[in-house]
Order: sequence, then C-alpha cells, then structure tokens
Amino acid sequence: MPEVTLIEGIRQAMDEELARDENVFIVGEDVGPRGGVFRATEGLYEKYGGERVLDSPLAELSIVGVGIGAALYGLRPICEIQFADFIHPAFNQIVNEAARMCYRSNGEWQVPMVIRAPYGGGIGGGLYHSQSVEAFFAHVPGLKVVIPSNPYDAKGLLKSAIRDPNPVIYFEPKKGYRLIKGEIPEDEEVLVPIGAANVSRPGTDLTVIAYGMMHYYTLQAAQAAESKGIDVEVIDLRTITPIDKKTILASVQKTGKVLIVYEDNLTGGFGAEISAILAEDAFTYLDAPIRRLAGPDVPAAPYSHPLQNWFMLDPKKISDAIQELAEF
Amino acid sequence: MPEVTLIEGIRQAMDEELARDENVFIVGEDVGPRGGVFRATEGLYEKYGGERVLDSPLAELSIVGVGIGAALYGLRPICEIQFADFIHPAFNQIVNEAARMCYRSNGEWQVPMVIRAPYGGGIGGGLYHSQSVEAFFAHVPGLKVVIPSNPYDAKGLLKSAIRDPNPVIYFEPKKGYRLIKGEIPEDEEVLVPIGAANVSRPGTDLTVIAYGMMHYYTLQAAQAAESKGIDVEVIDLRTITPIDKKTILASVQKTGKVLIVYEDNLTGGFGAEISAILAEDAFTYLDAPIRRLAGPDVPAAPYSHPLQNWFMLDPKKISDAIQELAEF
Amino acid sequence: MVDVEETQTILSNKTMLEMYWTMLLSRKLDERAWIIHRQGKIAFHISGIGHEAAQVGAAFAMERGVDWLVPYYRDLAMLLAFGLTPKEFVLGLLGKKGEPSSGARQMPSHWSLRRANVVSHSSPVATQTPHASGIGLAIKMRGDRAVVLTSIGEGSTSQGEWYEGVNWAAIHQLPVIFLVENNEYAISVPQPKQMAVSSVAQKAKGLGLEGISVNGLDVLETYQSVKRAVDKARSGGGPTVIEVCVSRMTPHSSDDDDRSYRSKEEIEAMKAQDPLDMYRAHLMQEGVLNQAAEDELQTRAKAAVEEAIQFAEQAPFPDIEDASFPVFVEDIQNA
Amino acid sequence: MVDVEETQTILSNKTMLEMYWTMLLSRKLDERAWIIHRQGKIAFHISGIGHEAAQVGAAFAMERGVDWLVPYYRDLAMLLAFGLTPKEFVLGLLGKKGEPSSGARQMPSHWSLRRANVVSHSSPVATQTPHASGIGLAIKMRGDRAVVLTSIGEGSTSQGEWYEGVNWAAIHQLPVIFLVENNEYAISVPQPKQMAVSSVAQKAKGLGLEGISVNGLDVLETYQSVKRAVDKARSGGGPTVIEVCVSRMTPHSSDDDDRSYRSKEEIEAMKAQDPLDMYRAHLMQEGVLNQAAEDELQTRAKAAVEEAIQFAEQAPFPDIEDASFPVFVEDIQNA
Ligand SMILES: Cc1ncc(C[n+]2csc(CCOP(=O)(O)OP(=O)(O)O)c2C)c(N)n1
Ligand SMILES: Cc1ncc(C[n+]2csc(CCOP(=O)(O)OP(=O)(O)O)c2C)c(N)n1
Ligand SMILES: [Mg+2]
Ligand SMILES: [Mg+2]
Repeated sequence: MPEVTLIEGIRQAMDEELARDENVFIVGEDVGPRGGVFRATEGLYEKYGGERVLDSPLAELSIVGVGIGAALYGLRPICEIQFADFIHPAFNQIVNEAARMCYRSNGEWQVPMVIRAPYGGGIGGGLYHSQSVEAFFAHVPGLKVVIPSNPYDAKGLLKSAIRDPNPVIYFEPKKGYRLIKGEIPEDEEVLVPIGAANVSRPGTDLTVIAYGMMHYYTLQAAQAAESKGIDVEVIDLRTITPIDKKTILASVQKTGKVLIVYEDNLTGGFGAEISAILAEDAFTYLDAPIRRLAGPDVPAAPYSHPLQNWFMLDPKKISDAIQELAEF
Repeated sequence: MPEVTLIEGIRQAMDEELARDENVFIVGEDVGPRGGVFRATEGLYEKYGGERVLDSPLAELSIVGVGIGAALYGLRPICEIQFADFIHPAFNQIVNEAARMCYRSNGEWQVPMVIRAPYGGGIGGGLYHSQSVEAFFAHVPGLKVVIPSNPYDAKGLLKSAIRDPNPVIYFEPKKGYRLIKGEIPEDEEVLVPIGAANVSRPGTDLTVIAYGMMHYYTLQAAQAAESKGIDVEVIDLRTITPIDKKTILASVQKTGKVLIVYEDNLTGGFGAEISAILAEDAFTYLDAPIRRLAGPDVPAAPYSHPLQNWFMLDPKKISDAIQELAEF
Repeated sequence: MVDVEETQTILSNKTMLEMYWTMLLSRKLDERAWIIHRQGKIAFHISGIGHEAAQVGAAFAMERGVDWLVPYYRDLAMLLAFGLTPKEFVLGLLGKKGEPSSGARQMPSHWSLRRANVVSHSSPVATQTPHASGIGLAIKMRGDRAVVLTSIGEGSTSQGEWYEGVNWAAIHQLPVIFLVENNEYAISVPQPKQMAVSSVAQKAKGLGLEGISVNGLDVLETYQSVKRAVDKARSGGGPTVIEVCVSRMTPHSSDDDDRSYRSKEEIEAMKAQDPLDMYRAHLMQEGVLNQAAEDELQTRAKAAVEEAIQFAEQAPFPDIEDASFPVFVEDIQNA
Repeated sequence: MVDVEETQTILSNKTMLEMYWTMLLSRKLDERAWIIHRQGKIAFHISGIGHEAAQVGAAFAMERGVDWLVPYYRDLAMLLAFGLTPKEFVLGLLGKKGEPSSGARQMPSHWSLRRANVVSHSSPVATQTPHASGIGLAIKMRGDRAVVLTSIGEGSTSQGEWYEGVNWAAIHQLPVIFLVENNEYAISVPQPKQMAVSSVAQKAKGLGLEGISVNGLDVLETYQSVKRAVDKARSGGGPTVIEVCVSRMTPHSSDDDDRSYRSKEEIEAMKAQDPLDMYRAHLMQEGVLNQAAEDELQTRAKAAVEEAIQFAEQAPFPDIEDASFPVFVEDIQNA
C-alpha cells in the first residue's frame, strides 16, 4: 500500500466522488486552475472542468449560501472555505440556514453539503490563519462536525461526508496536510463512518481524548509516557458531533482518568462538552479530576515564532500533562 | 423604591449614560422614532436626537462594523441587534474584529462598545426569535458576555458595560422584559460590576447555577424544593465570561452537588464550560455527578405552543431535576 | 391601465379573473387574520395587504409547476397563486398539525411548499437571496428550463447577503428574478435611511445586471414586466432585479404600531390607491367583471375563509413526540 | 503625463520628489523582502510591487496627521508615506520585538500605526470597510475636519461587508474615500469571475455615491483624483469610490505561484508599464530629476534598506511573557 499525505487523502476523496456522482461539485476561492491555495483540488479543474470545480467570488457567505441553494435543488456541493478563520462571514448561512433547513421544513427540504476548511495553528499564520473553530459548529443542532487525523480517515470520512444527506462541516488540520502520512489501500473503497470514534491506542492507566492535529501529537506523547511506565489509551474522536459517547464512556470506565486535549482556546472549547458528558455519565468511575489541556484564552496563535510556540500544544506539553494526571 | 420592569432598567441605564457621556450613542434597527421593537429605547430619540439614537440600515454586520469604527475614533456605541437570532450576520465583525482588536494591536486600539440583544424563548417566536446564543461568544477571548436576571442588575450591569473599555455582549432575557419586576433606587447610582456572580439564595443541600430567565425560574424552583425539605443554594452568574470561578467553587465546595440550568441547546452550551471547570477544580468536593438541565438539541424553540412548551424549561422541570439530584 | 406594447402577452379574461380571485382571497384571509389576532386566537400575523397586485402579477408570469419560488413572509397572495390552500394558511396561523411549511415549527407566513417548488425560508432577512442564486446555478448546470424567483423587502436589500447573492447571478448569468417589494419601510425605517439611491432598480447597475422599477399596485403592469424578465431568464438572457413599488397598508406585523412613525394621512393616501380596488375597477371598466360576478366572488371568498378558519380551529396541535425531529435527515427515515 | 485641468493642485518639485522617494523606498524594501524570503529568513511576504504609484498618489492627497487611514496588506508604500519606518517594516517581517503594528502578533503587512491615525486591520478581507464608515460617522458627529481613506483589493469588493460599509457612507454622506486597488486578480481569480461590471467604479452607482476609475500606474493622476475626492469629503460633499487600476507584478504572496493561472506575457507586459519607471521617466523629462540625483536616491534607498535589515535581524524576539496579553484593555493597565 502506498504511503500518502493527509491532503492527498482529501484530494482522492473528492476526485473519486466527483467521478462517482455527477451531482457533486466543488466551489470556493482559487479551487479552479490554482488547485486551491493548499493544492487540495489540484488537477480536478483539469479533469472535471470549470462547472464542477468552480472558482467563486471572494465572498464566503455566498459560497455557502449558493451551495445551500444548489443542494436544495438536488446537487451535492463541496464548499471550500480557504481558511477556517474566514468561515465567520458565512456563520449566518451555516447556523440559521443549512443547519435548520431539515427541521424547519419538517424534513421536506434537505441540504446535502460539505463545508471544508483548513484549521489550526503552527504554520506561522498569526491570528487569522490559525484558528480552531469547531466548537462554534459543534454547538449547532443539525450540523455534523468531522475532523480527521490521518490520511485514511481523511479520505474515508470525506467520502462519507459527501454522501451524507445533511450538512457536514469538515475541518482539516492544515499543519498536518503534508506532515502526516499514512497508507491508503488503492484496491478498495475507503469509507469511514461519521459518528464513530477510534481507540487508536489501547491502554489501561488513563484515557486521552483528542482529534485532528492534537491526536497526532497525543500519539507521540503516549509513546513518551510509555517510557515512563504509563500506559495511555488514546481516543481519536474523528467526529466531534454527533459525539461517540459509547466509546469515550467505555474507556473512562476502564481507566478512571481522563485528559482532554484540544488546540482551540480553553474556555468554551469542545473539550468542555466532552468533560461535561463525562462528569455527568462517568462520574462514579472517575479516580481523578477531569483534565483539559488546550490553547490559552488569547485570540489564536500569534505570528512571531516564540509567541506561536507559546500558544501551541506539542507532544511535550501533552506528555507532561499525562504524567501529572497519572500521578494524581 | 419604585418597582419597575427589567426592560425599564435597561432603558434607564441607556438614558443615564447618554446624559452622562456625550460619546455614548445608540445605533440599530428601529431604535429611533419607533423606540425599538421591544420599546427599550422609547423616548430616547425624542430626548437625544437622531444622531445619538440612530436608525441603522437593516444590516447587522455593519451595525457592529460601523460601531467598531466609531469606537476606534473614541465614541462609545451601544449597538442594538433586534433579536439575538439576527446577530449571526455580524459574527465575523464581532469575533474577528471587535474581540481581537486590543490584542492584535498590542493594546494600541480599543473597542469600547456594547452589543445588546434580546435572547431566549417562550414568547412564541419560533426558530428565529427564540435563540440563546451566549455560548458562541463566551468562547471568544476578548469579549465579555453579560446576562442580567432582574431590573436592578439589568441597569447596573448595562451601565458598567457602557463604561467598560472592551466590547461587551449584553443579552437580555426578552421573556422577562415585562414579567420580571423589581426595585431600583432612584436616589443612588446603580452600578453592578462585570465579572461577579451573585449568590441569590443561600442554601446547603445543593447548588444550582443559572443566569437570565432560567435564574428567575430557578428561584421559583428552589422555593418549591424548600417545601420538600431541600435547601437549595442559587447562583446567578450575571457575567458569563469572564466567569466568577471563586463564587461557584466556594458554593460547590459547601454543597457537594451541582445542577447547571441553561435554556440554550444542551450540547456545547455554556453549561458545559461551567461543568468542566467544576469537574477539574472542584472534583474532590463533589458528592454526585454534575447535572446539566438545558434545552434539547433541536434548532431553538418551535412556534406551535405545545412544541414550544416541550422545548422550554420551566420551574417545574427545574424543581424535578433538583429533587432527583438531592436524592442521589 | 397598462400601456400595452407589441411585446406584451395578451391575457385571457379567464386568467385576469383568476388573478383577481387570488388577490381577493388573499385580502380576505389577511383581513380575517387581523381579526382573529385581535380576538386573541392567534399570537402573530404579518400582512400582505397592499402587496397583492405585485405578488399575483409576478406569480402568474411564472410557469408554476416548473419554476421555483424562494419567497418572503409577506407573500400570502404569491403562495395562494402557487397553490397553498386557505386551510393550510390558517393551520399555520394557529400552529396546528398538518401545517405544510414547517409542521408548525416556524412562525406563521414562513413559507415552504415542496410540492409547488416553493423553498423554505427563515426569519433572518436576505438569507434567501443566495439560495435563489444557488438554485439558478443548479438549473443552469443541469440544463433545465426552470426559472427561479426570489422576493424580498427593500429594507432587506441593505444586507450583504442580498448583494452577494445577486452578484453570483450577474456573474454567471443565472435564470433568477430578484423581486423587491418596495413598500418604503422596514418596520419603522424609511427608505432614505436604507439607501442613497432613489430606486432599488438602481442597485442592479452596480452589479451589472438589468434593473427595472414597476408600479406594483398595478397587477397587469407587474405581470408584463415579470413575464418579460422570466422569458429572458428562461432563454439564457440572465437575471433581472425588479423593484415593485407597493404599499404596506398595515403596521409591519401584529406586534407593531405604526402610529409612532407615520401619519394618518399617509395611510389614507395608500387606501385611496388600493391595488385590489383599482384592479376591480379596471376589470369592470373593461367589462371583464360585472357586479353580479363580483358579488359571487365575494361570497365565495368569504365562504373559503370561513371554512378554513373552522377547519383549522378544529384541527389538533402537533404531537409533542414529533418536536424532537427531524434534526437530521436520518430522523425522517427512522420516523 | 496627466492632463492638467484648472482645478488641479500644483505640486512643488520637492513634493514630487518626495513622492518618488517614497515609491522607490517601498520598491527597494519590497524587493529585499522577496530576497530574504528566498533565503529562508522570513516565512511570509505579501508584496505591493506595481501598486506604489496608486498608494503614494493617494497618501499625498491626504492631510497626514489629521486624516485617517484604514489600509490593507498591500499598502507598504502608503504606510511609508504615513510615516512607517523601514526598520519598523522589517521588524514586522521578522516577527521581532518593537514591531509597531501588533507587537508581532499579526503576520507581516497587517498594518497599524496609532501615532499616524492608521487603524489596525486583520486578514479577513473587507472587514475594514465598515470600520472606515464608522470612523467617518464619528468624524461627522464630532464635527472634526478629518477625512478617512480605506483601501481594498477589487476581489474583496465582492464581500457583503464592503457593500454594507459603503452603503452607510452614502446614506449619511460621510467623509470617506473607498480606494479600490484593482490589480485584476484575487489570488488566482480574475475580475470577470468576481463581478459582472467592467469597473469597480460602477459599483458606486448602485449605492448612490460618486465612483471614478483612475490609472493607478500614474502617481500624479491618482494624486489629483484622490485630492479632489478628499477635498470634497472635507467640505461635506460626501464619500467617493475610487478605483485605481494597478498591476500586481508579483505572485499574490510568497506562498503563491502564479504560473498556474497567468502567462509570462502578461507579466512581461506589466513590467513594460512599471509605475516606478514611468514616474522616473516623467520626472527626468520634466527636469525635476536628473541622473545624479537619481543615483543618489538609489544609494540612499539601498542604505536605508540595508540598515533596516541589519537592525531588525539583530533585534530580539518578543518576550514570551507578553504573549498572554492584552486580551482586555485592563491587561494593558495592569502590565
Ligand atoms: C437579519 C434580520 N434582522 C432583523 C430582522 C427583523 N425584521 C423583520 S422584518 C424587518 C423589516 C424588513 O423590511 P423590508 O425588507 O423592507 O420588508 P417589509 O417587511 O417592508 O416587506 C426587520 C428589521 C430580521 N427578520 N432579520
Ligand atoms: C474573508 C477572507 N477570505 C479569504 C481570504 C484569503 N485571501 C487573502 S487575499 C485574497 C485575495 C484578495 O484579492 P483582492 O481583494 O483583489 O486584493 P489583492 O490581493 O489582489 O490586492 C484572498 C482570497 C481572506 N484573507 N479573507
Ligand atoms: Mg419594506
Ligand atoms: Mg486584486
């Protein structure tokens, strides 16, 4: 099996789904001849033409709003938002329109659409090319929020998202686009179900729950902890909402200790919801306070390198937190 | 002391601050001759003129964006968003601009501004005149989020918000606009500090944390619980962020049990953050799982009366949850 | 009343009477809604009185069953023209089971009618504009012959959503009609506080598409103008912004009181130009309608309204068990 | 090179040379930024090469010290005209301590310079437009004599934020200049995919304010046009949209490679119309500049760039302890 990058998994998913279903099309800024600023859509314009790989005006709310309209008519748009930081102009269309359409029409109208956006820091992007914004959308009934952490899942989850009849927000850990590599079989259809977490590393001493780039770092931290005799179980959420309660509860029931790692700002981040679920449903199994390790409460990672490093989590910070919790 | 309604407290605060500081002005839809669709600005246009009580175009992002510009120049805008449900078009301006201005300019530029918006259900407003949206903004570093539950606090917090040098989001429980009454002294300046919760009812058996309309209902539920021999301590958060950790930790340390009540959708609501704080910092004091009672995960309260009642919390549902937790 | 040009479509008497009937029925339902609101039977009503000619003129210019509609809350007459029944409308007013737009989840007059290609819209104004362009884009991509019309108030064209939506249609020459029902107010805010142009049609100039302004109190003039734009769109000629100048003869909604921001005289002047009265007079003058026929239509309308009210009042509320779904499409399939 | 009308302001030779110097310095700094990026010393650069004439023409038309500027990322030459020093610019490139725009929190070229009334802007395009109108509103409310200019790229005028911001200025006749630096591309997307109008100036028509289009490769033409608009705004005549047609002579940024979406010939053609070369030729032809003076300016510019680079390379990074504030204003006071 060939080893490919995470972004290649994303590109493959779009390529295959464009080929499979003529209703699928891509719309966004620079997705056409440019192939996307990160090259996620590279070659697709040449292969499928400008109608199905459509350069939009520089206007996010209408990328999503026009996508919703096309979805209502029966197409399956993949809307690319160039950076997650630029999804905010489309907030109204996503929250008030895409998410509520099915419920508000009592099921008569549906919005099968994917909104893709690269998120997260560590690439020198400063306050506006580094944001993690999943918590906003995980709070909105009617949306599914997916974040892959490796090429296989990236491909399999994106293909599932494109086929899903609901609006799915798909956030891509841009720092891992080329950094994270993995195998993807060429001879089988890769599909990963939305809504299922993955126990990516079984262990007994404590549970670490993470997703996206932080999951990648967590695996490294768990490795480091092993050398200190701590046996860490790692869960990759993969889908943020609907969250896979069963898997996280089963793990915490077993280990009794949990660390939740997310890159977003601490306060009100999605880790708060994970913690609240466990504090209610796993309370009697807990042997220690529920620990959250997250970004500080400043507006995203600053540009200057030392400041960015201060903001960002890394395997070292995670393994320190693991050790501290293990010692509780 | 005269008894006034909650909305009258809000009106008084704006009236006094307009009189006190010539930099203060109000901008929003229908705030002028119409006096606001809920009448919060009634009489102010006549008193202060159309420049200081300014009818805006029907365009929320520019109500906020123009407000930001005016604040940068040294004015102190009070931006009215007609319903919290319509704040989403302004999300980008609030999150990417107002909240980040101070940090991103290393303190050189400041945005002293208040954004007021009526929120919450129970008035037959359906999916788009009933939303609770505080969790979105409580997640954003650089914003303060305030929600009053009675006329005195409404006045005192709004006056503090207008004088605050930072952007403050001020959500008003519209269901309580005329329903909630209380005394406001006429002969003293009413100022309530931002960032301080209020133990509105001392008790020993368990703690209920709430804010806004749900705090009003919680006081009634606590009363009902008393008749069943349960002594409830009630905390009115008043400020959502920055949250008053000291007050909530002290209470839970004392009672060992906590119920968090919020009207917003359960998943990812601000109650999740409260729970996560307690699960980390008060873990060793807890005698029971942390309970959350919140709105169901559907897109806001439906219109039809029975469906709306199904969605909304009320004193009965809260006292049932209190009893269940007391019995744990 | 309209200056008939060569290019104009000649309407049969039957069609002209159908248009009249739709306007009349809308007016009677609307008036009755105000009454039952005053009686405390409903919590909310938002009115289309004064907009009927514009809406019916526009609806009849479309090929209903083929074309798509993305409406806004004032479009009762438009919806009736598209096949909403009086009973369905009153079910919505009362929040009763079987209300077709939303299963009574949304407030009254938040339309949706899948069977007639009428798309669900929400309360936040102007969100529907990009949807219409998206539908237009899909129509063009599929090579279908449908046209989509979306309506909105003039105040709501201040939203960036409107601008962005129209921009898409202009760039890609999509088969979309942007109908702006200009009643000069957004709740209390008059047009000069919304825009510096004197007509919404001028806004089209800034976006590179055709913009026209029409007397929306004149159903036949509206019909001809919209028909021309629909024909143009269908034949690949691209989108049009059509401003229809109308009167909001009532307060903004049952929650509003317009006395604080406009004069009695203004309202009286509007009533003197009531689009329903004017059309009736025209039809009578042209011999298409006579008093006997008029009396019969009035009776029929009254009966239809009465029947709808009775029906809806007796209808049950939605089942509480239904309130929790369908948040996701799979909730429908599982239901 | 400009057709001088009666109404035009006559510029002194000194001012014309100052304008040239600012353009030259900007060009030299910008070219050097590309070089140190290729050397791996900086992570990012976004260039203003090809925009200098438009920016300097506009800046010199303003009363610096009184007027306000809400710029965007391409405005290096504009910022230099407003008093940003070469050292400050390079500190920003390197993310070093003392960088005045953001304390190195923002990416390079995300300007702010409080001492010169230059407002902080962010990366999301068009968010600055309503800010400028808000500043204009405040100026008008206070009765001050300042004018505010905000700049933006043509692609970014597709955003609803731009439309809404300009609309406010038009309605309230605010003293705002909306300068659109039209280089025909938004990263890779050419103008016809952004708008159906052939000039951004036309967009003004839809909003009811004056819109003009200017050759932004000509610094003096730009100066005269912006000066007229500034004078108009200052005297209560309201806002203007000014499109300055310029060339983006480089890729969008150091992250971009423009070969996938435009031809070599296109780039060659731009170079033949280099605004710096053209202005130099004009000044020489008019006898304002001679070769000796030119050589000296070149030497001075080179030295200034060299000094700035050296200074910034030796400057320390910001202290990590500073990273956590000021999220709120009270963090500054407590610091
Ligand atoms: C985004 C948003 N902001 C505010 C409102 C509240 N609101 C409802 S209708 C309305 C006025 C609309 O005026 P106009 O567009 O002229 O339409 P009309 O009602 O006059 O037909 C307002 C402000 C809303 N529904 N949506
Ligand atoms: C809201 C938003 N969306 C996307 C981007 C990414 N982006 C940065 S610059 C740019 C192109 C801007 O083009 P234009 O407005 O023409 O200005 P130019 O760079 O050509 O001067 C894009 C798409 C952004 N910064 N903000
Ligand atoms: Mg109107
Ligand atoms: Mg450009």
